[in-house]
Amino acid sequence: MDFSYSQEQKMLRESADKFANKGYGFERYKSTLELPGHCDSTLWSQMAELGWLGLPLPEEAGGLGGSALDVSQICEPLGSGMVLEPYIASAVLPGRLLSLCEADTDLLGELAGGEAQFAVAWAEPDSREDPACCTTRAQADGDGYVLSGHKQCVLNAPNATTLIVSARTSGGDHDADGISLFAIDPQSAGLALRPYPVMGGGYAADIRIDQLRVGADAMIGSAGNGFAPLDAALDHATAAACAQALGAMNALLERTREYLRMRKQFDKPIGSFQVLQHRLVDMFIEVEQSRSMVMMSSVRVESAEPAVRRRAVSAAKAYLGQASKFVAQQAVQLHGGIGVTEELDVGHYFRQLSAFGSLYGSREYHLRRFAATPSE
Amino acid sequence: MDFSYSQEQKMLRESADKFANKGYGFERYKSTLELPGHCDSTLWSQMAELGWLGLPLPEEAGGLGGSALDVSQICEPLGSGMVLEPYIASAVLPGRLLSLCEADTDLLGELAGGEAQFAVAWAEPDSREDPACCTTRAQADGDGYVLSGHKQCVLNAPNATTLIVSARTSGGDHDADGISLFAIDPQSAGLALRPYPVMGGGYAADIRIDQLRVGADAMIGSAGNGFAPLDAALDHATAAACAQALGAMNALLERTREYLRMRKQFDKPIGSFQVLQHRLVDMFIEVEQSRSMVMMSSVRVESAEPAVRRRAVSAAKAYLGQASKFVAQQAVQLHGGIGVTEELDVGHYFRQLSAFGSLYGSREYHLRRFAATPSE
Amino acid sequence: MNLDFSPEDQAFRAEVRAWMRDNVPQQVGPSIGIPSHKETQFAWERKLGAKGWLAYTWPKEYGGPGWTATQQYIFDTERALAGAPPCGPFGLSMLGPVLMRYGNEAQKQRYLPPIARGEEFWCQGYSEPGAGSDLASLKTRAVREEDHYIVNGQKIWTTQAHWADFIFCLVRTNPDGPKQQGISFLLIDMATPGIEIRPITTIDGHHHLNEVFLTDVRVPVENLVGEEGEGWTIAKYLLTHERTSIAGVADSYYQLGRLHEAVADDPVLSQDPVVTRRLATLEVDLMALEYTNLRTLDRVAKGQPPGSESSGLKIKGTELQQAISEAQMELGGLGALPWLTAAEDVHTVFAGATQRYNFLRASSIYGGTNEIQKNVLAKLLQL
Amino acid sequence: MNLDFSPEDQAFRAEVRAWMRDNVPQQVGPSIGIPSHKETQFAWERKLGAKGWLAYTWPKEYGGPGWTATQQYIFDTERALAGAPPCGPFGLSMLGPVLMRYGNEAQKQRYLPPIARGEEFWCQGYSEPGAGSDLASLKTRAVREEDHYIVNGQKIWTTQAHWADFIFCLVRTNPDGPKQQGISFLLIDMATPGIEIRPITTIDGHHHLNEVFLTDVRVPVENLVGEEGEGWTIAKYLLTHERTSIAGVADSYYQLGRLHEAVADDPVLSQDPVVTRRLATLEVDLMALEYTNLRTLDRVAKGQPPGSESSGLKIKGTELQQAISEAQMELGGLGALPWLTAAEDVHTVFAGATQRYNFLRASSIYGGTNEIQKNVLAKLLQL
Repeated sequence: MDFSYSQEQKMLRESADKFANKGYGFERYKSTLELPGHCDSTLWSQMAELGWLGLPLPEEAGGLGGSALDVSQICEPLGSGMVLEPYIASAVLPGRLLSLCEADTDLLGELAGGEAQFAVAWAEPDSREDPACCTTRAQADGDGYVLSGHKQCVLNAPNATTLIVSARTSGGDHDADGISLFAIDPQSAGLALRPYPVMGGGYAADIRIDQLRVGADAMIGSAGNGFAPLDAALDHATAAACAQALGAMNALLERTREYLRMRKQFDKPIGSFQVLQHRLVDMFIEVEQSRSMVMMSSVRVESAEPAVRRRAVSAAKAYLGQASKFVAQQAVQLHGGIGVTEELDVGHYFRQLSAFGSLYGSREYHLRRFAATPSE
Repeated sequence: MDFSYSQEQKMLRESADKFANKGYGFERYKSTLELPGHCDSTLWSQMAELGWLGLPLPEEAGGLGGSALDVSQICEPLGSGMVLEPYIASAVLPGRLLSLCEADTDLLGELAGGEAQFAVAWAEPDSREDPACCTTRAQADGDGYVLSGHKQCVLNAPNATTLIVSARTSGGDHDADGISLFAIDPQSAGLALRPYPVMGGGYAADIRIDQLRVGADAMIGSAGNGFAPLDAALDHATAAACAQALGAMNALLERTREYLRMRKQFDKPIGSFQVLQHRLVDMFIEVEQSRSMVMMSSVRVESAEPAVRRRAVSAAKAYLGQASKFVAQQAVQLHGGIGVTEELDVGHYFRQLSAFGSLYGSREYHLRRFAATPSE
Repeated sequence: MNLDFSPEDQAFRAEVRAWMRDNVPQQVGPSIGIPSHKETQFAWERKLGAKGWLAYTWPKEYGGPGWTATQQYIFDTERALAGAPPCGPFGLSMLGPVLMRYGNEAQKQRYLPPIARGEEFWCQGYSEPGAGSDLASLKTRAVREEDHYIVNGQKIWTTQAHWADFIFCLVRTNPDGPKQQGISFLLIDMATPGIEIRPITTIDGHHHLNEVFLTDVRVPVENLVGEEGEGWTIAKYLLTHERTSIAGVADSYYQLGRLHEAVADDPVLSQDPVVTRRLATLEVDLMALEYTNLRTLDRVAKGQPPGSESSGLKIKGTELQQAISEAQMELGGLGALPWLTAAEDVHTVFAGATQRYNFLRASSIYGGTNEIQKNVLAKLLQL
Repeated sequence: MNLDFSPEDQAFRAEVRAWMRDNVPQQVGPSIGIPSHKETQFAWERKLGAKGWLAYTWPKEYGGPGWTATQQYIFDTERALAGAPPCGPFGLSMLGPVLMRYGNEAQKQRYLPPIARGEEFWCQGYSEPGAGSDLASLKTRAVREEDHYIVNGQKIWTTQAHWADFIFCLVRTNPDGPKQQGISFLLIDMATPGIEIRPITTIDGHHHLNEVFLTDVRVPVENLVGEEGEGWTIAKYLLTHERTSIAGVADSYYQLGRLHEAVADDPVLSQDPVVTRRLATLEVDLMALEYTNLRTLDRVAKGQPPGSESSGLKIKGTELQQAISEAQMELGGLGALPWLTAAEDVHTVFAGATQRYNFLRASSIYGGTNEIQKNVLAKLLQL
C-alpha cells in the first residue's frame, strides 16, 4: 500500500499548477467566457504541446500511455485554476473511448496533436444518465448506416471537429448489447445542433439526428459492442471530473479561509466566530475525504474488473456530488454579499461545482449504480 | 382562523401540568419502572377520577365527548412529565376505536371508569406499519370465529383486561376490506403473550394466536368493516403521541437551556460558546415548528374527510419523527457525559423519543402515506 | 382553535384569486422566481396600483386597501400561487411603514401616494463595503451645510438602484460617540448630481444589485426622516416590522407545485420512490413552516406582537426556498444545465432551476445572514 | 500509488482471519457492539494474550508481537470483521505507550507484561465532575507525605473501574500556578483502602461507567510516572498518539454488513429503493472514511506523522457509527423496541439496535466532544 505520487506524477502536477494558476487565472477565465464556444485555441495548442492531450492515449497510438492517476494530476489543477478548456470532454473521454475501441490511429493522432476537437454524444433526454439506454438507432443500409435520434447536453459539441455518437444497431432501448459507436462530421446533413453555454462555463449542444447517412468506416470498434468501452471511458471521465471538482473545492476552501482571517465585522476577524470556525472545519474535512475518494477512484478505475471500477467511480462521484455542493454553498455563505456576485471567483467556482453535480451522472444515479453492483 | 385554546382546554392543561410535573416527576417515573408492567394502578384511578380516561369517549357512552385538541392538552404535559401510564394505548386508541365502532357502552364505561385496561393488537411482523395488512385470520365457525395469527409489539397488552384484535374475515392479506375487530379476554386459551418492556418505558407483548375460539358477540362493529375505524383511531392515537412527544421535546429544550446557562467550562458558561448557542436555537426552532404541527394535526384529525385526516397526521408524525430525534440527540450531546447516563432525566426523555420514532408509524411510513394521499 | 379562514375571508380569497387569474399576464409570471424585466415588473405594479392593491399592507388613508392582516396574508398567498412576482418591497414594506411612523406630514403627502400607485420606485441604501452584518459601523457621511446635507460615501448591494427614482439611506451625521448613535435616515432623489451607479452581476447571471457612489450629493434638510441621530432606531423598527410573509410560504408552495407537476409529467421520475420521498419531505417541511407562519398571523391579526414561534420563520423559510430550488435543479438533471437560455425555455421548471438555485443563495445572506439571525435568537433565549 | 496490501500483508491477513474464524467464541461476538460480560471479555483477552496478540500495537520487548503499523491495522480490521469486541484500551493503548515513553525501568517491568497477557486490567482516572472538556481544571489532590502521596478527590466517567485492578490518574500535586502545571500522573492499585466505586448506568441500560471516590488513598511515590508536574504533557501525548484505528472503520463495516444481511433477508425492506439508497449512502461515506484512514496509516507506516487528513477521523467516524446504529434501529421498526431483552434475541441486528443506538451517543462526547475536536481543528487552520 502506498499513497504517494511518482516523480512523473509530481512533475505533471507542477506543470499543470503553473499552467492553471499562474498562466491562467480569473482574468483569463473571464475573457475565455467571451470567446465563441468558450474555447481558446492557443491554450488548446499549448495543452497539446505539453503532451496532456496525448496523456490518456496508448503509446502505440503516439500517446503517453498515462494512467488515470496521471490524468488526475492534470485535472485537479485545472479545477483549482477554473480552466475552461474542455480537457475531459474533448481529450480524456474520447481518448479513452477511442483507445478502448482500438480505433484507427489517425483519429488518435489528431486528438493528441490538438488539431481535432471531439465530443461524445451518448446521453439522451430519456436515458436518465444510463449509457445503456439508447434510443438513437443506426439502421444498416447498403454499405453504411442511417442514424436517427436525439442526444442531449453533448459537451463541447459546438467546438468539435468529430462527434462520437452512440446508436443502436440491435437490441431493445435499454439493452447494453447492440450499441455501436460512430465517428461523425458535425457538418453532415441530417445533424442539427442546438448549442448553448452550460452553467459554470463551457458549451454543449442538444443534437437532433434525422436520417443521417454514414459509411461503414464511420463505425468505431465492432458492431453492437459499444457499451463496454463507452461505460469504461465514461468512468474515466467521471474520475477525472472528480479530480477537477476537488481542485475547485480546495480553491474554495483556501479562499474562504483567507476571507475569514481577513474580513472584519464587529471589530474582529469573522474567523474568530466559533460557528464560522466550525463551518470551515466541516469544509476542510469534506475536502480531505473527497481527496481520498479521488485517489481511490483514480486508481480503481483502471481495474480490469468492471464491477470494481464501477463501484469505485460511483462511490467517488456520489460522495463528491454531495461534498462539493456543501463546500460550494458554505463558501458562498461565508463570503456573504460578495460571494453571490460574479465579481469574485468564488461564485464562478460555485456554478462550476453545481454543474459538476449533474454531469457524468448525478449522485442519485451513482448511488443506484453503486448499490446495484455487487461488491465481490 | 384562531390558534388559541378554549378556557376548558386551558383548564385541562393546567390540571395535567400539575399532575405530571408536580405530582409525578422523575422519582415517581423511576419507581414506576420498578412496578410490574410499568403501571401504577393508583395513578390510573386518579386519571379516571380526573375524567381523562372518559375524555375521548362520546357523551352518550358516559364520556366527556372531548376533541382531539382537548386530548392533546392532556398528552403534552404527560410527555413533559414523562408519565408512564399508558394513556394513549389504553384510553385514547381503544376509546376512539370503540366509539367509532359504536361498541356497546359497557366496555366504554369500564374504560372511562378505569376498571378496565385495554390494548389494541393490529401490527404484525410483516404488516410494515400498515393496519390494512392483516394476515391474522378469523374463520367463521358455527356461531363464532376461530382466530389464528401473530401480532407484534402490542402496547400495554401485559396489563390489559381486554384485547382488541384485528383479524381478517374476508379478503386478501393487504386489503382494507374484510378486516374485523374482536374484543378478547387475554386469558383465553389459544393466546400466548410474550411480554417485554419497551425502550423508554411501558410494556408491550408479541402475541401468538392459535385456534382461538370466540363467540359472535366478541365482534366489535360489523364484519369486514374494521379498517376504517381502526385507521381513524390510530390517527387519533398518533396525533396524541405527537402531542406527548412535543412535551418531551420542550422539556429537553428547557433543561438544555438551563444547563448551558449553568454549566461552566474554561471558566465561562458553556452557553457563551456560539456553536452551542446556535445548536440551542436550532432545537428551539424545531420545537416551535413541531408545536405548529401538533396543533394542526390535533384539529385536522377530526376531519370527516379521511384524506384530510391522513395527510395531516402523517405530515405531523413525519415531521416530529425527525425533529424529535434531532432535539433529543442534541440535548444529550450538549449535556455531555451526564447526558448519556440514567442519572439525569435527559437520557430517559431521549429513550422515550427514540421509541416515539418507531411507534404509530415511522417517518418513512408516514412520508409514504402522505405522498400517496391526494391533497384535494 | 380553528384553522380555517372565516367565510368573509374565504370570499375575499375567491375574489383575489379570480382577479389574479384574469390579470396576471403570462410574461409576468416569472416561473424562475426571480425579478423579470423592469418594464414588465413596472407594468404589473402599476396594474395593481390602479386596482388599489399594490400597497396592500397599507391603511386606506395612505392609498392602501385598508385590509386586515389576514386579508393581506391571503392576498400575498394568492399573488404567489398565481405565479406573479412579489412587488418591490422597498417603498411598500420598508419606507412606507417608516414614513407612517416617523415621517412628517409633508413627507407622507409627497412620497406615499406615488408608491401606492406604482409610479415611483425606491431602493434601500443600508449596506456598505465595510458594514455588512455589522451595519452600525457604516461610514457614509452627511454634513449639514445650511439647508442641505452634503452626502459622501458608498453603498453596496443596492437592489434595483438602476430602476429606482429614490433611495432611502442610512448616513452618519455625527462621527463621535458609540457607532449606533449619530446615524440618520435620509431620502435622496436618484437624479441628484453626484450619484453614480455601478452594476453588480450576481451568480444567477443577472443584474439586480448595484454599488451606489455618493459624491458631494446635496440633499435638502426636509428629506431627513425623524430626528438627526434617530436613524438606528428607525432601521431597527424596520427589521422587526414584517413578520407575516417573511417565510415566503406561498412562493415556496408555488415552486414546489411546479416541481410536482414536472415530476408527474416525467415517466421515470414519477415512478421513483426516492423522488417521491424527497418531494414529500419538502412538502411536510413547508406545512410546518406554513402553520408556524399562521400562528404568527393569528397573533398579529389579534393585535398582539408576533410570538417566539416567529423567530425561525426567516431561517427556515430561506432554507426551504433553497432546498426546493436545489431539488428542481437536481431532478432536472442535464436539462437544467443550459445557462441563461432563451425566454421560451425558462417557462419549464427545470430550465429555470439553475438560475433560481443560484439566485436564492443570497436569501440566507441578505437582511441579516442566517448566522446573525441565530445570534439574535440566542440572545432572546438568554444565552 | 498502490491501494493494495503487499503480498506479505495479505498473507498475514489470511492468517489472522483464519485464527479469528476458529477462535472468536460465539458469545464474545457482541453483535450489539457494546462490551459484554466481564468474564467473557476477560477470557477473550487472555486467549489473545496467550497467542501473543493482545498487546498488538506493542514491540516485542514489552510482550507485543512487534507488528508493523499496517499489520496492526489489518489485525484490528480482522478482529472487527469477525465480530469480536475491541480489547480494553486503557492498559493497551493508553498506559502502555505512556510507560514505554515516560515510565522507569521498574515500572515497565512491573506493569507491562501482565497487560500483554491479559492478566491485569486498567482503568483511566482523568475526568472529574467539574473538569470534562476543560480537563486541566481537575481538582483531585495528591499531597506528598514522605514516601507516599495522599490522594483525595473524585473521578467520574471511569469506564470499567469495577473490572479494574489498577487506575492511572491525573492528580494535582501543586495547586499554584497555571492550571495545566502542577498535574502529575499516578498509578494506583484499586485495592488500596479509601477507594470507593459508585456505578453509573448509561442510557443503553448497562453499567460501564463509574464514579471513583478517593479518600486519603496512600500511593507509594514509586508509582509516579515521569516527573512531578509532568502529568499534562503525558496526557497530551496520549491524546495525539492513536490515529490509525480511531475512526472505527472496520467495526462500522461489520455493523453495516449485518444491517445489509438483515435487509436482504426481509422481503419488504430488500425491495424498497429508499432503504437501498440509505444503505448505499452509509457505505459510500464509510469508504471515504476508510481511504482517509488508509492515507494516515500509510504515513504512519512510513514513519511520518499523521497528515491533516487524519483530523476528521474521529468526528466522521463517530458520526458514522451513530448513523449506522440509527439506521439499524429505524429499519428494525417495532422489532427494535424491546428493551434489554434476553441474550438469545440480542444476536439479531434489529433486536440489539436500540441499545447500540443509545450506547453510541457517548461516542461523540468521550475523548473530547466533537465540538472540542473542531475547536482544535480550527486552531490548526489558523482561525
